[in-house]
Amino acid sequence: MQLILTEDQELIAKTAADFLAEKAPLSRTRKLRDESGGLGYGADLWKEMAELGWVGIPFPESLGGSDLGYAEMVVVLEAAGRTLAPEPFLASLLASEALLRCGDGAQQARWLTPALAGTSTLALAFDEASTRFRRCFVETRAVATAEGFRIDGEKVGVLDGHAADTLIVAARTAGDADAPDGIGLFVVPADAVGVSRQRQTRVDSRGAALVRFEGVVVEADAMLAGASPETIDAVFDRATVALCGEMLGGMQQALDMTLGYLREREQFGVRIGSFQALKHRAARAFIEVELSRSTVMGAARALDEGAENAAKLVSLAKAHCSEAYINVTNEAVQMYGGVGMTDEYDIGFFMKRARAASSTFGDAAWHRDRWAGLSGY
Amino acid sequence: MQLILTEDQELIAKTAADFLAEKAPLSRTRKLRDESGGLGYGADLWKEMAELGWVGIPFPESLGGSDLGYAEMVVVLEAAGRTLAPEPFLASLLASEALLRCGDGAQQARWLTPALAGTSTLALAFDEASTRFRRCFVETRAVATAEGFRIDGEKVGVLDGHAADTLIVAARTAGDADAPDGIGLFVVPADAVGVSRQRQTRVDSRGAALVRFEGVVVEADAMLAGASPETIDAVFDRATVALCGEMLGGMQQALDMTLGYLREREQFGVRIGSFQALKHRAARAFIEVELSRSTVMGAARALDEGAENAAKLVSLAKAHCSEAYINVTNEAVQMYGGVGMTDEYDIGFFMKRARAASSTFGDAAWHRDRWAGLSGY
Amino acid sequence: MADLENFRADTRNWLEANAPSGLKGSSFSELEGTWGGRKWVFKNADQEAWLAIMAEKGFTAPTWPTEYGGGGLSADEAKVLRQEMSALRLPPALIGFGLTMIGPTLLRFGTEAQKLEHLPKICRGEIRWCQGYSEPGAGSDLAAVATRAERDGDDFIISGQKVWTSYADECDWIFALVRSDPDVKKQEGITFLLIDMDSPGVRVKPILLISGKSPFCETFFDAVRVPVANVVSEINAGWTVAKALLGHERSMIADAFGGGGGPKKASSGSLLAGLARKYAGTEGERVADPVLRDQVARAEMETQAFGLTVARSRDAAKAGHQPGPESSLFKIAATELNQKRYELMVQILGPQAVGWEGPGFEEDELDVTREWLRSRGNTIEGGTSEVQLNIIAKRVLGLPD
Amino acid sequence: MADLENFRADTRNWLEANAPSGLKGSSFSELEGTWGGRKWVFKNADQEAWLAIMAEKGFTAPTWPTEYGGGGLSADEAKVLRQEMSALRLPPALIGFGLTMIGPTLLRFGTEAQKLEHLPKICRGEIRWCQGYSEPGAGSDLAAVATRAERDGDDFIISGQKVWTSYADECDWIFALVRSDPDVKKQEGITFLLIDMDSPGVRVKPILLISGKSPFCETFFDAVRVPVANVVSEINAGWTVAKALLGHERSMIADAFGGGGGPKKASSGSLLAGLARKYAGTEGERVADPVLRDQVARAEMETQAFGLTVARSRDAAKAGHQPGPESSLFKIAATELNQKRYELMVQILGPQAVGWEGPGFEEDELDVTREWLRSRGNTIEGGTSEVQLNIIAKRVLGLPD
Repeated sequence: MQLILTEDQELIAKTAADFLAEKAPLSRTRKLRDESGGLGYGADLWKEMAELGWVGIPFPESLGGSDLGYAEMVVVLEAAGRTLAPEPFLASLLASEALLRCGDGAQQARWLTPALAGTSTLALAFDEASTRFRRCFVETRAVATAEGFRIDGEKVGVLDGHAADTLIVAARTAGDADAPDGIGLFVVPADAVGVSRQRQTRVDSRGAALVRFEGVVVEADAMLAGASPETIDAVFDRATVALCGEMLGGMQQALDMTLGYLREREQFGVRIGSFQALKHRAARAFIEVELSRSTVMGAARALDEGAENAAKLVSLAKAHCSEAYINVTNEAVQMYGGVGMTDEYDIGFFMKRARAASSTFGDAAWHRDRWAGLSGY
Repeated sequence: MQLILTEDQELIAKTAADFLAEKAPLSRTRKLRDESGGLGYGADLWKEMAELGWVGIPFPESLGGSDLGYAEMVVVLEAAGRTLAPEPFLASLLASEALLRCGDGAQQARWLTPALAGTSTLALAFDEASTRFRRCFVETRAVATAEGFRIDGEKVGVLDGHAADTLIVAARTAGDADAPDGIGLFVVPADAVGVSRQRQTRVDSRGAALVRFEGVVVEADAMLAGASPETIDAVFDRATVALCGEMLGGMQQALDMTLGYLREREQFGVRIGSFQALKHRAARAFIEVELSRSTVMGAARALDEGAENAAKLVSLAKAHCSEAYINVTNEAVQMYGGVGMTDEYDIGFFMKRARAASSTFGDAAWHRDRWAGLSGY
Repeated sequence: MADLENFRADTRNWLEANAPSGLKGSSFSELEGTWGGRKWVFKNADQEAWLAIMAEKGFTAPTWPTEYGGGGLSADEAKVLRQEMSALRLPPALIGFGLTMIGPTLLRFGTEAQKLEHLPKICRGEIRWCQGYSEPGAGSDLAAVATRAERDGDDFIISGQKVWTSYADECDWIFALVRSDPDVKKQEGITFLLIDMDSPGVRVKPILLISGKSPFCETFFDAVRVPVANVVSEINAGWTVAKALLGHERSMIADAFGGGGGPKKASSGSLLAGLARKYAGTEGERVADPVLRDQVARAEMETQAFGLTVARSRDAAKAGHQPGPESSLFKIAATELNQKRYELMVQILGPQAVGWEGPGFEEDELDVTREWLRSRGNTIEGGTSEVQLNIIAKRVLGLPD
Repeated sequence: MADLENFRADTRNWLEANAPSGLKGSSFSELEGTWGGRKWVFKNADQEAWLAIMAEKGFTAPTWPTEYGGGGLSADEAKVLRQEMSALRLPPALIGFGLTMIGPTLLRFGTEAQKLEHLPKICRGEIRWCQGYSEPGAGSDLAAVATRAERDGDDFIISGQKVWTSYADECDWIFALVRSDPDVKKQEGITFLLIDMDSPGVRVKPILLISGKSPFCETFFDAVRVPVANVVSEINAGWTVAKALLGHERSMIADAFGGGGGPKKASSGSLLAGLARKYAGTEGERVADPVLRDQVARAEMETQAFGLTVARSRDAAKAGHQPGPESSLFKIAATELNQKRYELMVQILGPQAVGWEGPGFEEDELDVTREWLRSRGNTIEGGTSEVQLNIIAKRVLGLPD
């Protein structure tokens, strides 16, 4: 397992960083937030990213993907994390991985290929009000009918669910709300009869929606037959590593900005970066970011190589990045002082994102619990 | 609840500090440690302390006590904690409180009064190899016989059990090893047939012993009839607060010594206390000690006043002091640098004591668990 | 003592007779209090009547001399008044920086003309004051005042900017530090000045925080003309005035933390346990997640340890010990505790703490998120934790510079 | 490459033919290695034979020139030798500061006479060296050398004290920094000197640590006469030599941490979980105490995060990136991790971790307690964490002085 970037990956990193700095800088993220409403991201930009191959990075070429891996995916997401670009990478990955891992060839051709090309946008409607972090808690029901299924239920926090034209919804065909088995995944057009959506406004200005399914009827071939606890885990683990890449970019950016501030800002006639207490804290933040980077690289490579301990490494990365991102951004705001508390300065954006990201796909405690379980103790 | 010392208590504090600084300085504690073997403390000094009334502080005058409370007891123990005086306060309190709370008048007159006068020394043999912090885990058995009881079992870490002339041993008359009920307390002369003792050598050089009971026969009136989960809790809570007083003295002393070192020691041509990073850490250590002091005062007063939340406050004090003492002494050794690691310097004594004390009568996690339980969540 | 008891009886009778019955037994929060001033809109007629009656009696500033609109009461009498108001659960008739900050400053440092001009209006709630200390470039270095004051005959011409001027958009006058001499040591060229905010050239802009709206403003001075007569104490002696006022402010902050003003909403232990039960499930009465339960217990215990420390400090004050720089301890402990509690709440809420507004989140959940963000400022405002640690290291621990 | 493969075959054959069979397949730990020197007592005949054979061949210092007793091998050949020894699980024939520290220093800075005098004895394990840098008054301020060197004809007279001289009580020679000019900037008056510890006036006293016995000593110099010919490089140029050696030492430390030398015994995740199960009980395979389980997982995960960081750094080095001051990161992270793990172990052992020796405690329990105490020194020795943080802040993060 190689833990530094290959030359090809360095190139992707450079390209992504340049592209995002130019077309999706943080000032644009702020502007999209201030406008509120609408997509919350650039539909054209997303299309352009798809054309660059970034949307399909870890997917087979035969389906329109780039046939690369999560090592490359996290590189792009790190760049996106630096500018907090709101484009729907996570939503896209969640739904695309679901199609890849649970769908059949016809389903993939019909829904996955257009998504990777950027001509269709997907979202995965999984979480419900009581889900918290459980990857098996689903109360939404799919009842078999003569022609297919009828779906009833309510989903919350569906990432970029407001923007998707096609939803993949997790609905229970059997079992209690928290049974590991009995969860089906169903492809539902977002404009299907009985689907209603409300855009949510999040503290980190990431796009999300409440989605209600009332007697939504789908045909039998809308069901992805391969859904199982294992495939659902595989889907979430991949989205989690992608999120960790984004978090890494965010904490690196927050650290870099803070170091810049410490180098420039003067108080009591000296630059505040010369205060030893702040130096030491900045050095500790640096260490946290460096360790986070290692965990992200490790997890991405493990997924790509199908390593036996991949799930553990994913949980390591998420637990580590969650705490590091929170610590680094808390320290950042403290070191900025009063201006760090103002909306006018950008640093607060990262603190908000840190907290929200840490509560997405399982928080640090949840992933430690998972690690311990996977380690057999 | 008054949380500062009264004038009388200030006087006790001053007297105890002067007395201990003169007669039981840290240099003497070191010497006693280096000699090893023997009592490990000064029998004459203990007698003298008893005559000063310190051994009997929280006990009724009618039994030879001073009729004061734990607010006064912790004041004396704080002074003892500053020099790590090895006199057997904890052992004495444990056994004396057991006699006070579980014994009848005759038993108290026979065993408690001489102990408070310093003419007899007691120890409570409670913990066993698997006890950890449970106040109900006892495997030692007391079987009723025609004349009294026959006791068999093995006790570990009996505080100053090597020095006591009289042991109070917890033995089960009924129930499984961890049943809350069914524990009896029995007074056993240390030289009784079937009692064997081995002195233990602890990292913090506090006195302790392994005590084995093999077919030890005692008369019926050796049993303290009032033992119950509630009285046993009351006994341990009181010893715990006394220990917290000692811990407070230790952390205050470690902090004071470290501050002295920071003010004097020069490096790179300046006094190391001028380094801002160390200043801030010293200030945080100060805050920890101050908060610890409040918790100790609060717990002692709550016990004395029979406050409803006394048990919670005891657990608060023990949890807080345990972590604070460890943190403060770890920081102290780090700030001393290399010399802090040498046995020649005294600061390491406090780090050792901190860790051992934190593992005595329940560690911080155990007391947080207890607090949560007592708080009903 | 007999006099005091007579005063108590008179006061009680007077309050019972005169206080609007609608206010009795009402709970009071600072947000709902009467701040007064030209732009003030009373919440209801009772509030307006209550202010008029109390001001008439001199009871809005009970210990100030009667000639300036105060009540002329002794400290003991003022305490009795507070006790009797508290017994009837009557809210203060008037609050604000006029009463707590600039008023006492003028009583100590002001000219007779200044006292006669400003104090009665403060007592009657006619003029609302804000404080203009902080500047964008200064931060913790309060003496780094850059707002210029250039002498022009009997006036100063003021140009510059203040930040963190609380409620400046609702205030009438501002007391501010200005740089009257740029050529001396920074503390020695500062003047303490009273400025009418209706003067031409004063502009106020509210500050949006990461947690949303705030009472804070930026206040800009563009060649604002202020009479030299508005200088408090001497020209270039403003730092002395400011320090006295800062000391006063710091003890108020410590009081606020001591009085439960620190971890506010969060101060109830059962709140955290309740949230943990609600969001992470229960096993009987227990919080189902034992790791979370441990964190809740820790936060609750730290809260209690802090509460005991405040109580101990009060007991010490009662016993006549002078409060010293340990108020820095309270500032650090209270604000960090509040942050920890909100961090924990946000962790407990998990995915329900990511809301900003609108559907999918309960009002309480949105409050937790906003308050969590706001709490991050606690360790910055009113003297950063870093400054407080410096103070402790120097003044309490005697560590060398 | 063919030459290298020939060398490999020859080496393998030679090793198979000559290495004492008793050593093959043996596990190696530093404590059991051959350190050599006049006071050395071989553990067994194989060890002695192995040193003789290897020294004869020049393989104790494979890359040193043959004229000084080395093997004259290229770096690639030396690597092959290591690989082949590793394949047969053969221990090094000789270890110590002679080979790793003073030898390379003499090769770079020494005179021809010094090389001829000292290097062959090092290669043959005849002379054991220790390092005399630290002094009681210096601590992190290594350049604050106070041990005086006064010129007297062709000799220096050395008076002063060194501390933390590892194994000084078992060594024959010491390389030391001495103050040869007290009147210049402190870095400029230091001389790097080789001192025979048999010289009159040298006295060594072992240091007792809080964890018990240690390899560390205090070394006293009481008017010790040392020839000026024993100066390495120039008089007063010792700081340059020392810095080169320190850089070398720091990368060795980083290697040690990288190679699992940091959290040693503690590096197995199952160790912590096993202890937790043993001392706090189990529920099935799970650690029964969920709060402890969380802590164990945290410590294990931090260990893995650190391991991945070391691996990443190695990959970077392989890819040709120069290792920089990030070795400070490894030093801090490895030592604090080791401390955390031991703190956790001690917490897990609870009342069984309070033993020092004797009855009532298992040998493993006593080891944990001693190692925990010893681990507290990790963040001090080899450059304190504070110094490392300064280095990171300055050299990596570019923060101002």
